[in-house]
Amino acid sequence: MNFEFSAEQVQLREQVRRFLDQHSSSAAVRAVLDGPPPYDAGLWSGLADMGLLGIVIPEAFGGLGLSYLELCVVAEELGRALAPVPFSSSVYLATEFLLATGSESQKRAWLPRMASGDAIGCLALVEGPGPIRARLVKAQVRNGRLSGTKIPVADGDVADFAIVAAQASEGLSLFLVDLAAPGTTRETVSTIDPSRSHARITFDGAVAEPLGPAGHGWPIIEDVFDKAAVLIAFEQLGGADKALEMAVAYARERMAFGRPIGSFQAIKHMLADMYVSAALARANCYYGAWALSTGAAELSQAAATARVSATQAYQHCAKNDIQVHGGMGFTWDLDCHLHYRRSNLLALSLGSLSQWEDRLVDCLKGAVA
Amino acid sequence: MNFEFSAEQVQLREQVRRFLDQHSSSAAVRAVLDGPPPYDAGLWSGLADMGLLGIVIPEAFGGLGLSYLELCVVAEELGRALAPVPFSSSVYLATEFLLATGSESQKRAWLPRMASGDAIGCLALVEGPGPIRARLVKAQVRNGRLSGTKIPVADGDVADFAIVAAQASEGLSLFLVDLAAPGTTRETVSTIDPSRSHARITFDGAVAEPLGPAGHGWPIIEDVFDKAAVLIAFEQLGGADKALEMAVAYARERMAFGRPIGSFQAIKHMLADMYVSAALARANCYYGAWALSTGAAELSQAAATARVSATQAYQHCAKNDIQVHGGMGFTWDLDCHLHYRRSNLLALSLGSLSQWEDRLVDCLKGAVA
Amino acid sequence: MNFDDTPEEAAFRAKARAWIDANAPRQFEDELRSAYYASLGITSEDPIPHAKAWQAKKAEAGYACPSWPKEYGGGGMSPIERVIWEQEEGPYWLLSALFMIGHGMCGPTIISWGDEAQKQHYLPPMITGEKVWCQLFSEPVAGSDLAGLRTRAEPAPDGSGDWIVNGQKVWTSNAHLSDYGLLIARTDPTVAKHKGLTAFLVDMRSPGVEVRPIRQANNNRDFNEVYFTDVRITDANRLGPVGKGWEVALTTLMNERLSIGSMIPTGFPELFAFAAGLETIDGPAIEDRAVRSKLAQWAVKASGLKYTALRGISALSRGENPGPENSIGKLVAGTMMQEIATFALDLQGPAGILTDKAVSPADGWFQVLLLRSPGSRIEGGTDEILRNVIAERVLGLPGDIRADKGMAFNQIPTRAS
Amino acid sequence: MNFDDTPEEAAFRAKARAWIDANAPRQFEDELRSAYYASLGITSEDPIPHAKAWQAKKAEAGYACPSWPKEYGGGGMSPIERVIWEQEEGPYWLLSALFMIGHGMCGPTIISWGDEAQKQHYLPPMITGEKVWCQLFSEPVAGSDLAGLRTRAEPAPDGSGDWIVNGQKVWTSNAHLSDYGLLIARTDPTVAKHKGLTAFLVDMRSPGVEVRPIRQANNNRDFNEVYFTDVRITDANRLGPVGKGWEVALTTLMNERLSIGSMIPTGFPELFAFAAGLETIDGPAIEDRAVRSKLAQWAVKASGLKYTALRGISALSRGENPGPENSIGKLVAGTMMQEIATFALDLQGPAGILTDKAVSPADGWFQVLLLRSPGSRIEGGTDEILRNVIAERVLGLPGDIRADKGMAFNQIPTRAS
Repeated sequence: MNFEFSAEQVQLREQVRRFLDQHSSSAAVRAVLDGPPPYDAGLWSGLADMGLLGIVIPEAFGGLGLSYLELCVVAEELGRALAPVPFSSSVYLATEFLLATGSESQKRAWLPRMASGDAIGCLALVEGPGPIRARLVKAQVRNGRLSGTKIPVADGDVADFAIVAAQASEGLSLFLVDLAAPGTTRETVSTIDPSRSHARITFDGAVAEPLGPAGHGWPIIEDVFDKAAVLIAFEQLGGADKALEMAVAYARERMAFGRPIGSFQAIKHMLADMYVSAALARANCYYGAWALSTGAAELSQAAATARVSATQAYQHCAKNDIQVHGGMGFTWDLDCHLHYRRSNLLALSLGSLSQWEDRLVDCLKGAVA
Repeated sequence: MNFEFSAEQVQLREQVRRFLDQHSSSAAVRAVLDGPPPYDAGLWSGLADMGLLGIVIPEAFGGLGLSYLELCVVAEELGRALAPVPFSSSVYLATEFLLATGSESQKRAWLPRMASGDAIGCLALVEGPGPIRARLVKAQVRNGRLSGTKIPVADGDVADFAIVAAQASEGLSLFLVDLAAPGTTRETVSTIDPSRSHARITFDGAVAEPLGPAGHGWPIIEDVFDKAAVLIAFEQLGGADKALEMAVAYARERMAFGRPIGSFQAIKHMLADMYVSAALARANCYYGAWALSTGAAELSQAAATARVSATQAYQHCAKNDIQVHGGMGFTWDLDCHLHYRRSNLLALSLGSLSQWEDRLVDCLKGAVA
Repeated sequence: MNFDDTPEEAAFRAKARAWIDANAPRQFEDELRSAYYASLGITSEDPIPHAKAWQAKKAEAGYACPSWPKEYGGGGMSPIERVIWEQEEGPYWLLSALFMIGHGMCGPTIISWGDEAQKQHYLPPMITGEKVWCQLFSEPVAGSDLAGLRTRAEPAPDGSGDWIVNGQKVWTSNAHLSDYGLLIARTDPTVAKHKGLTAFLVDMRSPGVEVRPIRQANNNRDFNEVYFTDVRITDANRLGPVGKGWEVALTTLMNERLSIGSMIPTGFPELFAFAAGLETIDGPAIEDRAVRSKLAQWAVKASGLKYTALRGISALSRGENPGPENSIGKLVAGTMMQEIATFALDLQGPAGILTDKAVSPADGWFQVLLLRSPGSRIEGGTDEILRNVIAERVLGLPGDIRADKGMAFNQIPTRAS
Repeated sequence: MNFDDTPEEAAFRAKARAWIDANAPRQFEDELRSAYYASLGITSEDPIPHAKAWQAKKAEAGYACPSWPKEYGGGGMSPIERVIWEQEEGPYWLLSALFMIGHGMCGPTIISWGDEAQKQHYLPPMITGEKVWCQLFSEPVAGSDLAGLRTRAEPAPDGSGDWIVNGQKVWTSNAHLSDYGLLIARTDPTVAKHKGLTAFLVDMRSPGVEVRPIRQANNNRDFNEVYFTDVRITDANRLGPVGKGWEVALTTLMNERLSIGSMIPTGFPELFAFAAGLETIDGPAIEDRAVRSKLAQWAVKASGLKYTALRGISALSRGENPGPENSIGKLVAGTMMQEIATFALDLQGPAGILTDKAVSPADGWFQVLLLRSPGSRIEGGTDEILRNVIAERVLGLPGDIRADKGMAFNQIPTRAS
């Protein structure tokens, strides 16, 4: 039995961390948060150069052909570093949709360009408030033309193509849409975390290329979401750990009443509870990583477990990181709010906590029955 | 505006507290908890002598004809003192059913004897696990004869008569059943809090005297439960306050690491949080008392608010009272477990927390609509 | 136990209501009712002139600073009349946000500690809204440990008796709009930290005072840093004796807690309304039992806060002072606000991240709340300080062990060893 | 990352499983599987002889005390073999509850601190189950502050080198069933509290040892008070040097934390099974979204604990020591157990108060849990102590300020001033 990452994977982590320390610094994140660029193009091409955009893409399509465990390691580091790049959209989602259900020619057309960072993909699924449900998708494709409005679309303003969920005559189906082609209008929308770009995309007769069998969109979405949930859980885990570390470091340094504030039990115990939630989330993420990398039957259960656990751990650690920092923690200049924003953003990507709780209980019921 | 008890009511409280300090001491409670007597008969007759069994019973029926505010004051003290007597069954429930829907002759027959402590009433409603719902009542009355099994019945083993909910041809109805008459078998059942006696009562053709209009049982039960919920909330409030006081006193005295444990923030803040929940519960109980005593239209809302708030405050304070006491708190000899038991018992009397949460939201919806 | 006015109270209420009906700036009523937390109330126009105009009007009619002595222009009302006035003023109360520091904290402190000249000079224009005040207490190194502040006030070398102030304050609301500030500075670093402080009234237009807005985590700029560089204050503007600055500060902080009207919002009414109106694909959100359970939990807390406040008002009307029990309001509301905002976003699903009013559910109200709420658990006393206050002052538990007890201020360690 | 055995591990597992199949007391399997928390496992018969018989059988086959040296009768297994053994032993592991203090705590301490004579004398009969051990640490005045213990050991006045012990211990599991105890006593009250302690191995049948059961809050009697009145212990039974009792105790407590197999239950699998089978008038309980939300919350905690333990086993199998991170298991499970019991009763409605197996839903299992659970947040380190351990030893935060730091033990205040 081995329930830890291998020595090679740990080495990969160190390499990625060193790279991100340099290229996804607070200043780099803030340049996106505060400024016009929708993502950090330099960081993106650096990740591409390291091959990290194609970790699970087969070598035949220009990727590294490694396992999901390596991708989990990278995801954790990206979350820790708040990397302001369209990684999750392009790698966890668009790539996975192509791998799961793309035709050979679609894979050939896009995967090599995605691995090299030349093309960015995104998922256009959500159409406003509410849970993620097949029935809530109103966009439709008739005669190969797509109409409808998707909001929010993570990285929709910077992606080259979108995987679009839309109603076809056979039911909910997936389509691949070139976002540079006519019939597509996109505008950036503001969110609680401007360090990750989001768009509203209006399709009005855009050419939509079928992706996978018509009418089978929903089960494919569910499968890809299970995988993406594990990967985003690792991002959340990385963020939670980083927020905890920031809080611990501050509590050891900051003096009040003639002693470090970390010597007060109120602060110590708050930090201990943060550690506990992050440690439980880590264990659950590893469970998810194991299920993802082995293709275990319980992937859905493991994914929902990792997702719920990591979502709450990150929200918990990020909000109390501010609390430990006191007034300073509520300033723009400190990085606490970057994690607070990101923790709340990631909590809603892929659907709300309540929806994942529901899914988890369904899985557990199935496991018992 | 006045949102506190009056000077007279405060005086009543002091008088009752002095009496209970003497007659509902820890030793008295333990005599019932540990011993054969199902309740403290001496305490019961003492309460009768003070007129407290008939506070809201009109003078015409041998009561004091006072307001519900006085009853709230007494309830809080009884809860504080863990009084091992069938007060809630006889006074908050049986009395209220008679007042709400009893015929003149029923009132004449029972109220004076209840006010004097000569007769004890109880409510036989629940028939095993599940929420309190009209449809779950299976007991039935045919031709004036009652059949069915009620469990648990608070004070069912010591009561002289029961208000029984049963299905009649007109629907759920209420009946008054003399428990000494034939066709009734009762046995004491063990519960998490043996300081308050409970029974299983099996009716097999017992004579059942209609109480109130046939088929109107459910709305009457709901009305009486609103009132009883406020009164039991005051018992819970009294218990919560007492548990908090015990914990505070211990934290100030008990030394560890050369200092009182109450100087450690972990303990201080636990106690502060207990205080907060008790203080919020107090405010909500007063809201309930106001609604109860003025017959306000929002009584249901106020009752559910007081009930939910006080249930949680008592459970919170009682469990952390043990925690503050550490190992000692988990011994039989200290009184901490008496409150822990009572808090969990009262949390389920009148139905579960979830059921009251549901009712509260219904009321709030109604208030908004 | 009743919520009814006495006949006198009813008469006062009727009079106040009639006056408000006739005089309030009704054009802002809707905007004030839906204002965001911690704003100056209106954004459709510059709020300052309207705030000052409403304050002046109230002062003229005797409704400004309701409980202050009439001789300085206050309302001279009884505590319960003050509460009635505040209830009737309703949404227009938000127009006073600009004056809250002055009226809630600086003014009462001057009334307690000022000499007659100071009262006559400073109180009337504070009441009429002509002069705006701020409070210069917190420093970067002195937050929860306020008595650890380092801004120095030293006797002017010219022997004039004036004081020369150097240092930095932080988290100063409205400093950029203020005419005066209530300052606590260290006049003797060689004695224990609580003993070496002195209070001053400082003209914010004095040379050497520099105000810089702080960009908060939520990207607002409601607070400021204030830098003092050789700022000269006459001894006539010293408030209270030299070395009694801590006692003066305590008066201010106690008054902060006493300002009953300033209950912070919980977000609950807004959440309930949102959930009640939200149709999901599974039916109305409010029929979802998980939603109901959370609503019920918050409902009893919101209700508990409301009736706790009413108990405080009852105490006032009996002539008693509400105690530090009121700390529970901020403690409970601060946490609730953050939890409610998080839950509201969850209810909205993936679109809950949107902040544009035009596309965000409920006009982005909960997103604003989410980003603002971490501050509410810190400002005016952190959750941890409030629990200490409750434990020590209400429950009588021992104080924390003081590492710096009895130490001269300049001997207290400033770095973790 | 995988859960698979290596070939060697698989071979070991197969061997262990075959031996258990052939030798375990199968007649108790069902009873052991549904045993209550903190029981000796079986109640249908006296558990003691069966516990001893199973232990003796395991010792004969080399499966008792799996990781201890073979020379004293232990299994000499690698850490991972030990874990595999424990997994395979499954429900029969509960039969070892009687020996848990000896095997989990006293034995490892003797292995670390004992001289050869002590090891040879005490370890073999401990391993075979012939001798039962208890741990004599806690005292009425020394719980979380264990080093504050007051039981005295003084040199016998006869100059024999023996020690005379007087004092009182409390919360001693199985003292009434024990042959020996590991005792910490104070041999020098004039030095700092951690410095004046010494460890001893005490024969529980010695004259002057009196064991009295404690009636717990849940009406069980699993623990004892132990009184020492002039109990004589030879110096040969001193464990470790005089004055090193605190260090000996730390070894014991560290081993307590290391005993991975001893994870306390959370109640979650039982709650899930109960909720999954519960039909309410509104449909299956598990379709109620409020129920689902709570189940999901507890599910991820239970899962987190499970995989945290597996991470610990992974560390063992790599030859690393699991650290104090394991404290999270007890902290999380203790609280969960109490919340789950409360919620299960709530699901049962008014009948949730019933404790008779015959009439209580789920055979009264959750009622037993409710009444037992407050103890789980206290025994073996309170929630508060565990948070301190995590904060200080895992996160590296400063220790609490020590009011008694450096004070001679007999100068430490014992009453609140």
